[in-house]
Amino acid sequence: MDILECHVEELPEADVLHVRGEVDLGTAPLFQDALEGLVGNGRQVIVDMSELRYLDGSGLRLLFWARERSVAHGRQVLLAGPSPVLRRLLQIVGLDELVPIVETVAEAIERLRGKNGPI
Amino acid sequence: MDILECHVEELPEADVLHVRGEVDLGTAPLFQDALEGLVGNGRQVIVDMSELRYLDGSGLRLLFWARERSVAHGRQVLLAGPSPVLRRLLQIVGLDELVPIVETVAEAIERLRGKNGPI
Amino acid sequence: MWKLSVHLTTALPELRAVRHLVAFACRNEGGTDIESGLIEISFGEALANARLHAHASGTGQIMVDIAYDRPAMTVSVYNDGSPLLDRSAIPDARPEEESRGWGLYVIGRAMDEVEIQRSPHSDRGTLIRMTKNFALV
Amino acid sequence: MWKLSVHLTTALPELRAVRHLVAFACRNEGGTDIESGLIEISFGEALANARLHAHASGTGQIMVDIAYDRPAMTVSVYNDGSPLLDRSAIPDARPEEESRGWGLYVIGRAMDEVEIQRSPHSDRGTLIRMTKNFALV
Ligand SMILES: Nc1ncnc2c1ncn2[C@@H]1O[C@H](COP(=O)(O)OP(=O)(O)O)[C@@H](O)[C@H]1O
Ligand SMILES: Nc1ncnc2c1ncn2[C@@H]1O[C@H](COP(=O)(O)OP(=O)(O)O)[C@@H](O)[C@H]1O
Repeated sequence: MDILECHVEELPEADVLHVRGEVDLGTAPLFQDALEGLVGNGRQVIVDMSELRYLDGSGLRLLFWARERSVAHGRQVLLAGPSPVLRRLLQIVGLDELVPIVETVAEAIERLRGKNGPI
Repeated sequence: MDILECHVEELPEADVLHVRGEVDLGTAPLFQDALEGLVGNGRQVIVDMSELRYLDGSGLRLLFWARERSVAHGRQVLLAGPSPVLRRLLQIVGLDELVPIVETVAEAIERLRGKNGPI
Repeated sequence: MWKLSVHLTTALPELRAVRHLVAFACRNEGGTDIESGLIEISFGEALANARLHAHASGTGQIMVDIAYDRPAMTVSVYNDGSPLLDRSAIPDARPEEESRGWGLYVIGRAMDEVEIQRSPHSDRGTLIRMTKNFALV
Repeated sequence: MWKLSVHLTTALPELRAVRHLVAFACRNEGGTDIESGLIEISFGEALANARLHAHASGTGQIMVDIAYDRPAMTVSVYNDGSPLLDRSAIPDARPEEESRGWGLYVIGRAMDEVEIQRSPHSDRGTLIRMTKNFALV
């Protein structure tokens, strides 16, 4: 029952960062470590927010940062499954205009497949 | 959305007092009025506690009082559907040894029918 | 481990609000419905007593501490006013139907530890502190 | 209508506990998940700021008021320490990614009313008071 749990799943299409719990002042460093390990390694990144109940300003900044860094490497960050309140928060700060927000990890993968074109 | 709602249903076998919400210092008088209207009128009384989330000492005293008064009139008070915590509270004060506690109003009625014998 | 001190008046909506918060804090820290409910009921009895005595003393102010130190949830209720009580006020056996002492009897049976002392905040107040340990299975 | 005053330190577990209590109080009074969540986030930002400044001032103490007057939930956060802020510190537009002001920007967008003033409890403290009206459909 940690405040925040992060774990990475490597799928063929993307690395998926599953975050569970709360990103706040105390746990933002953990979230940062997890993101830093992923962005810039050449793969697409999906952040699975479906079990994230809280995200504060420090966490939002990290999402902005991850998106910038990924774009700089020609990759994307996609956000999957934020709760209604986190979705509203993403809108408030305008992150919804910069990164794709989808319902599920599966949908995020569909998006990436579509973008890469059929094989 | 009142703190406590009481309403009485007259069934052939008993009067059922449905209590919903919380019996505390502020609402105990309402609970008392409802009980006073029922006990001593010659009918059996079932208190439907299935939607009662809180009952404090003042409410417990009223249940003891209602039981005494009913017994004095040769009638019973039955308690139906208390939550696990209220059931534990009834045990703590020993009310479970004085009044029947059952799961549902239907079960309380079965009990009363059994007691009155088959027709 | 955390501790919050809450100041409130004896108004019923404030007593209810803090009682609900305590019940939520219990469940939020992993207490079962029964554990959380028994703490809420015990806390409610202590608040009712504090209300009576704080009110009689004319201040109408109550102070509550809510502290969690895994697995122990401790709630304390302070109020001004006499008479002072001590631990011996907690009945060992169920009081007679019409007599006093029911609130403290329930508290004594429902909580794991109960302490009653002169309030540290005033020379004529009362403090009751109650602890319950969650099973956290 | 009720109001609770909560005293706490800047320790993270205490900030989390009071933040969770506020979120619960919102839902308990009929706020939607979105309303309650936005209040929790705004309150969390104010706590984070208060922590920083209370800590810098050396006291490490924060005071919070939680008040409900249907349909308005108001939370206030007080801390000691300079610099003082006022209402003009709330940005109208989203700040640049690396610049300050994000917390207050979110608060300004998520809450219905925001007030910032010199703390009534100290001559060098800050008070931020934020209100959100529940739709209560
Ligand atoms: N906070 C308090 N300050 C002073 N006296 C108290 C306080 N709490 C309880 N008492 C006294 O202790 C006795 C027993 O309390 P309690 O068990 O709650 O009684 P009851 O449930 O019958 O009201 C009562 O006489 C009450 O006045
Ligand atoms: N309680 C406070 N006391 C003093 N200064 C504050 C307080 N809250 C915020 N500030 C100052 O106001 C500015 C903007 O705050 P905020 O929007 O929360 O910034 P950020 O999210 O970038 O940390 C910051 O410079 C911060 O130091």
